[in-house]
Amino acid sequence: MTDAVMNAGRVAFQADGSTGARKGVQVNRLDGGLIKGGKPLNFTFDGKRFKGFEGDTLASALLANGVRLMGRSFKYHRPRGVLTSGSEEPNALVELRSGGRQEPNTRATVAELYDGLEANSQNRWPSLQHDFMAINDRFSNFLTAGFYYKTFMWPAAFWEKLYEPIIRKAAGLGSISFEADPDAYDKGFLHCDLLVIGAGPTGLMAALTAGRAGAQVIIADEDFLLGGRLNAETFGIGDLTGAAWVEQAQAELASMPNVRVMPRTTIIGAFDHGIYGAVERVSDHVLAPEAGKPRQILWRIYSKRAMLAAGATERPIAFENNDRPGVMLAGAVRAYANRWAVTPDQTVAVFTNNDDGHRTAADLIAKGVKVTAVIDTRAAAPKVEGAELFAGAQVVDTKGRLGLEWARVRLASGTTRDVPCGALAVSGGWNPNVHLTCHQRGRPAWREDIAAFVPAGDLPQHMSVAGAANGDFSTAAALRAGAEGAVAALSELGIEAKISDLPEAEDAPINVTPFWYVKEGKGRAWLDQQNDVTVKDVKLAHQENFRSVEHLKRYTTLGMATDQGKTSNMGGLAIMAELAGKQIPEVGTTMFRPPYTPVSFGVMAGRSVGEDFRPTRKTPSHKWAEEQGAVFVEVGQWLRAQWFPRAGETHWRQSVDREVLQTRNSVGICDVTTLGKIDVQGKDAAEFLNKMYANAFAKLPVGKVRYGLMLREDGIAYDDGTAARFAEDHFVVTTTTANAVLVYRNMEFARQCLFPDMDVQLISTTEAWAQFAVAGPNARKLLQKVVDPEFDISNEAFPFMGCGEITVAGGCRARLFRISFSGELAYEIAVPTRYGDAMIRKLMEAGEEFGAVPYGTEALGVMRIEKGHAAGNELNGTTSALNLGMGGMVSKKKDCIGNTLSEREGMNREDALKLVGFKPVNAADPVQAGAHLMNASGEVSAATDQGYITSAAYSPVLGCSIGIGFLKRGDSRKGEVIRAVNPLEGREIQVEVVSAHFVDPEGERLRG
Amino acid sequence: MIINHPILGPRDFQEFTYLGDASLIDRPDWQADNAADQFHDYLYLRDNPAGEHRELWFHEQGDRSWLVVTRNTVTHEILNVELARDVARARGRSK
Amino acid sequence: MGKFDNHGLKAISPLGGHEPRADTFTGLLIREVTDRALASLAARQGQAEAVKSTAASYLGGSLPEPASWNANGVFAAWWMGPDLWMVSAPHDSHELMAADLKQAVGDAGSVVEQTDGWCRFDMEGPRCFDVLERLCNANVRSGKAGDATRTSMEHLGVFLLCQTPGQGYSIVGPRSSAASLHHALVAAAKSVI
Amino acid sequence: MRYSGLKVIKEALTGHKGWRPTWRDPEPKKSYDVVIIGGGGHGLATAYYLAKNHGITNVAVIEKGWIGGGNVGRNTTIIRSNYLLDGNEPFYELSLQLWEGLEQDFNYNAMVSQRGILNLVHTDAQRDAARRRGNAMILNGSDAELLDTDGVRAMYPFLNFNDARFPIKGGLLHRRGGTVRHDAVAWGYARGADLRGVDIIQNCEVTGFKIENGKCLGVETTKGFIGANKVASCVAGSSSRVMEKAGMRLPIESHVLQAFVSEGLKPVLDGVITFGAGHFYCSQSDKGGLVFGGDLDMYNSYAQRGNLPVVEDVMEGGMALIPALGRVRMLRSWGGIMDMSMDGSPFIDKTHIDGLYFNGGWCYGGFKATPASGWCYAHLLATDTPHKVATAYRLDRFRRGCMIDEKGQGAQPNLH
Repeated sequence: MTDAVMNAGRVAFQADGSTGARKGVQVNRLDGGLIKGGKPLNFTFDGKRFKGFEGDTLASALLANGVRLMGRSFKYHRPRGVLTSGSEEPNALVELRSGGRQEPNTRATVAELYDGLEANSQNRWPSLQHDFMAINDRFSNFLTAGFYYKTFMWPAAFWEKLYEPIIRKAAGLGSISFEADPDAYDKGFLHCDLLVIGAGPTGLMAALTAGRAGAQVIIADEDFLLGGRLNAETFGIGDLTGAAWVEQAQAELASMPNVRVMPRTTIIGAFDHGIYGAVERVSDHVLAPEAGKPRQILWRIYSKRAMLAAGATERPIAFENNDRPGVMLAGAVRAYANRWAVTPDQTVAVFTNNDDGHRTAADLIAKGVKVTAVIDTRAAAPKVEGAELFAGAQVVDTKGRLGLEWARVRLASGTTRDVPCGALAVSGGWNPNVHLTCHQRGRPAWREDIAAFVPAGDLPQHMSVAGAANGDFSTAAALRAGAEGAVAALSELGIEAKISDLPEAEDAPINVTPFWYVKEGKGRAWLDQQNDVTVKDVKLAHQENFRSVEHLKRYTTLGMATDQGKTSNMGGLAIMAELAGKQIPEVGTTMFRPPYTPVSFGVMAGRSVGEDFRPTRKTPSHKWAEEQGAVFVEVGQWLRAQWFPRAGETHWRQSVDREVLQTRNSVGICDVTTLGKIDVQGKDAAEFLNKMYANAFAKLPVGKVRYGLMLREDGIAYDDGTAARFAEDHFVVTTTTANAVLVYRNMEFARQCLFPDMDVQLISTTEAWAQFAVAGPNARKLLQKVVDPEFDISNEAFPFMGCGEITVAGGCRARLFRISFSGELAYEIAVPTRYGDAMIRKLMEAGEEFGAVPYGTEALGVMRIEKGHAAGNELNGTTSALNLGMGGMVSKKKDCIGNTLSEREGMNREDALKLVGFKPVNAADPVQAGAHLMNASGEVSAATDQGYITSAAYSPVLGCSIGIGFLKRGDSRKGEVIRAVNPLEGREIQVEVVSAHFVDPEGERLRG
Repeated sequence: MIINHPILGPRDFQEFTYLGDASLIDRPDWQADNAADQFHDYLYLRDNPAGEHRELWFHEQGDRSWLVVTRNTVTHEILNVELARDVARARGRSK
Repeated sequence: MGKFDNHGLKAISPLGGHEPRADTFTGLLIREVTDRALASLAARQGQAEAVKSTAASYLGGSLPEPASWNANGVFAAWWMGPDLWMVSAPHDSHELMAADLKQAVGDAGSVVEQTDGWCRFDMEGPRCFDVLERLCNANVRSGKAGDATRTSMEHLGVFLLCQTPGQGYSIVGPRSSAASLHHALVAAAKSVI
Repeated sequence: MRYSGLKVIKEALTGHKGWRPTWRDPEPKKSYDVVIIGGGGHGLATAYYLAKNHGITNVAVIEKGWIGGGNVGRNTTIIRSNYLLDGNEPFYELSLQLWEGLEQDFNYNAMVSQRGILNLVHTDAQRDAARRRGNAMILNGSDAELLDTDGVRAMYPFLNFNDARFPIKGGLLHRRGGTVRHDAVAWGYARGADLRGVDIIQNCEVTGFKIENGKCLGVETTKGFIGANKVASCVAGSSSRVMEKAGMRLPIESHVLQAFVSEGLKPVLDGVITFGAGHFYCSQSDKGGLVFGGDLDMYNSYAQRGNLPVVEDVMEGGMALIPALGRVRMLRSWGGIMDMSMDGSPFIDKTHIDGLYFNGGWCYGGFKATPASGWCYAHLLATDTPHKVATAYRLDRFRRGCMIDEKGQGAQPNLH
């Protein structure tokens, strides 16, 4: 018999007119409440159709329909109902929506009802009513805290193979659909004088006070309805009801342009220097977001001052079987009745240790709900009208398999009484919501009069706390604290705010007598309902010396559930304090950390998903390359043409080989814009570059380019490039694509911090110029057709390593550099980027008669390996100039970054790695980058490792695969045959050690 | 964190790139007899206090100023911000 | 896109078109701006005052203060860093501005052509605040005309120049990422409007 | 007391009255043979192996707070031996082998779970580097497999193979890598050491060293002076703070690293996976939470808490790699203090002060190193010679120019 049916039965027998007209099929719907307009909404839970009203949460709607069973617990799979009416809910977790929008572990208490809402229970099989895993409950005695640390150890192999798979399958709560989330998320940034966190009486009063003073105010609340507890209580403010006062306040705030009211917005964390993270749920209360609109927004709020007015959270009392569906917090029961016009059942009992619990009884009675008893742990409990009071009594047990049926009460007299009730409203007092005050490691302080922790002095900078969050529980105190807090915060900013006459409001003390758990009974009394942590577990932790609160938490998992212990931690440490014979403050609390409530991956990622994960940088010839059908590759954030397939080419190697051969035989063109370009000017530019580069630059003539190697201060080579001198006081430096930003940063460091009075100015021009390499025997002939005739680029007038400013295509300003990465007669020509597209077309057109080809990064790589030029794979951050065979370049005659430490013995060993080339002995064997080098014979091991291959490629010129890499004493081992081993892929080949300059070792071509 | 830039006022630390101990300004003389030891200490032995720390930040997504920020590494409170160039000059790095 | 080719090479815009792109929304216009020439001007060591005065006479007005920009006749300039400014002028008439500016400041300053290092999108209309607060951390709502803020949008460093608070802004970003920047601006606009 | 399934059943049937404290809380003696500063994983492991391997049981582990409260209690629980360099890989391979027998050895189920770790590659250069690394691992006796895109897809079909900004081109799979229940490591070593007579002294902070003519004679603590023949510092993120009391400057910076856990989920990820084009790595705990992390916050810090931009960066990486995580919620974040060394590799060495030893510089690799660190530190303390797999972890290596720089970033701790 399902829970709903059981209730239906109970209602039928109680149908005595106490139910309201609006109730319809909603057996537990009452009259009144704040259900706006009463617009009916349809929804399903586990496939069953229900009706609720606009303004409902999933939890209130389910209760209204007589559904108390909403979930199963984590470990014992105990039947569970809703415990709370807010974001602290540990039990009523559901899978909301389906497909890519399926959302595990959504708290029914904060899920706003919308028409068509689809929810399913989780962590149960085959059904919520009949859960196979509930078998665990039978063995609970074996499954105590930390039992798994003591067993499952034999045989060792069984852990991964047997025990763990079972545990993993059983563990976890909700499930994901594995489909991509179809919704968009935004990020945004807000600034304010005062951020008010929480829109209850405290927060609203603070916002009104600050807003009236003209300050920039943001007030945020996680609820979709402002007002906090005012919506859950019956008492009024001034001569208005609480709700009416809230509406009035909200209207006034809305009328102020300097105030931003943000409902459905949770402040998730307090970060350094007044920065707060906030998540606004923009579309979670509708079936799906509007096209283009976000589901949620992550706001980063920069506040000058912040006031925490987050209210308080009620705490339960632990007693045997206190976890049955129907056992709820008293304040939650009251909230459901007063705000949502819902009672969890037609018969309710109350169990409390403070006066606040009595309000629940009074409000329910006023709404015609039968209150079967008020059980108060205090002998001197206040009188109750309309219900039986048991003073000095305790609830010692409950019954009801899938829902509470009655509670057993131990009376002051010592006798027991079974009290029938479908719901038990429990109040153990209230805990101020201090969480955000602890995000910067502040520790709360204990306040005896309310038996709770309150924020201490060590708050985050510029944060204040007011109202219930500060332990001031009465409405009057809250209004006062909100107003005064706002005035104080603003006065620190030099903004004068005034406190207008505060309205009259209830000012009742809470009168709580601490009572944490009922000692009677051999069964289990739950503290952490989601993680199934009971009083017994705490006792066991104490017995086994897990006594520090952190050990207690980690050993028992107390407070580690999705609610982070909002309703459970306090009880746990109170009991630990008692067992350890300490005061609660001595035991202390665990650390509250962000986020306040769980935050989706989606909103934290914002728009940075899929192709937009990071920006894309396109080269000037991108559009043209696309037209050519180029294959593109990611190089950092750049997209570069990798090769240009031609009709009939079925394998990328065919395209790359063609590009290489045609370049070496005639001419090829490559977009090299991505190389970093830094413009260096000033009287001391040359001297500055002398410091930056390992080799000398001071004497580089104007009109010349020089290759340069840059070291880190530790003597490791980290970048190379060229510097072209356009004038005595003007250089243009190129960097590798990967290090453009780093080199620019390091140069700025040297300029500002090391040599602050050198006359040097730096600026990046990487993007300003479209630069193309034109390489091959016909490069000059091609360029002569493009470069304006007044510029003589003959070998004599414009020799190797020359540079100059010229014009092309009839007057377009350009820069020409005669440098070569390919080893061919080659130039790099640069035009303003906007002309890059036209330039590549012009170059290709001019090259037609030579059969000019465009080549991509693959061919570029092949040609540089054929020339033995170091690139990223060789400049891997662990190689020195010595390793690269450029030791001689490091000038000993001058100071430069890195030269001193490059002389350390460990970097100058006689068996140091040296960059050399490798040719396969059997020409058919592929040389592979990442293979390790071993001597021709002997064992293959780490101990005998001789080095590794850094880069490899098929050389169409040599007709075989070749590689370059680092070999111990490599420079003195030319001609030696060694092994390149790749056990990772089960390969081993013989290679001959050769010069890394495979093609044109003498470098005649580039000078021709 | 918010870094109070001497020229631009409060800026989000996200705009900055962190380097570390401000003593990296004090690059030793390459011609000193014990230059190797001095460079070793300069590069590898950094201040790492739990408390006030003078450190280099680069406003890379901003005006490209290098700053010397005095920050408490326990509380993250920032006590002082200077232009690194001024600090370097004050420490005698002018030619 | 107007004439800026006095030679055989035809320019394309940062977004790859031959005409600047424009996207309109209710209360917002986002348009690509391609008709400005740019040059950076840096003062030589100890020459800040000299640069300011010589530049002033070339520009017909003083160089802007930190974190701001100004306009003088056809010229405009924004502050980029200590002793460093970006100067702009109409491209058609000033494609070679860098050379002229260098002439004007002589040895007091270093000038570098920057025209094609950047892309620029202007955002106009009453919804600017709402869209910009989804893009960058600049405190635009309390900003004023003449503000020049370096900030970042979707991982891209940009200059945000305020023409009219809440009504008109220029967003200047790296040219190679123009498509990504444009996509970010349009996505934010769609999200808000 | 020996833990076993039978013992659990027996206790269950007799009201769990027989369980005794997992470790004692003794008052400190006047002096010990060895005083270990720091009751974290490494300190407790060192004590355990001193007793077990070397029969040295007159040992105290001094902990400022509660044991296991440092990085062993706040990490992403990953174990692996997928290092590149000769100075590192043999050490981490020894560590992995020790993990493999650990639970039976110290009779505590730390849930050592070798479900594999997959490092994704997104470029050809990354594949070349992965091949070099994989070969180095195999040559050092570890395991590695190089997967292509389809190989990765077969393991994790829900990764982004559709519109990824940086497409997945393969990955380096280390099947013996995996995860361990981190707290249990500290408790298991504590229990094992305690059973062998080691004194574990909580809530006892070292306030100074007693050093006379070049010899360390013991430590001043909040519980008074404790004499020792040998004092062994083992305090990770607090290394600079503690060694400063002995007048030492270290090639170490302390940085904050954040880590995160999601709400509990039914099985999503079997093994550990690391994104190669952003800062994100992730595994799933036996309890169901996704445990994930990314890069450092980048600035020196002892605050044990992080900042928002890094949270965003990490979760952007998560979404880029696994688009199906969109609705999954991050439940909790935390920050630990990482003792970042100048080359990203650790130190296990004597100091220039006689009788004072140092273990630190673990960066964020300390957890996986716990057994080998304890093993090798105990070896050094017992024999005064470095263990053969830890010979490179010397404090003077920078002076000699013998850096062990896995990432090739140079003397920039926050980039390691």
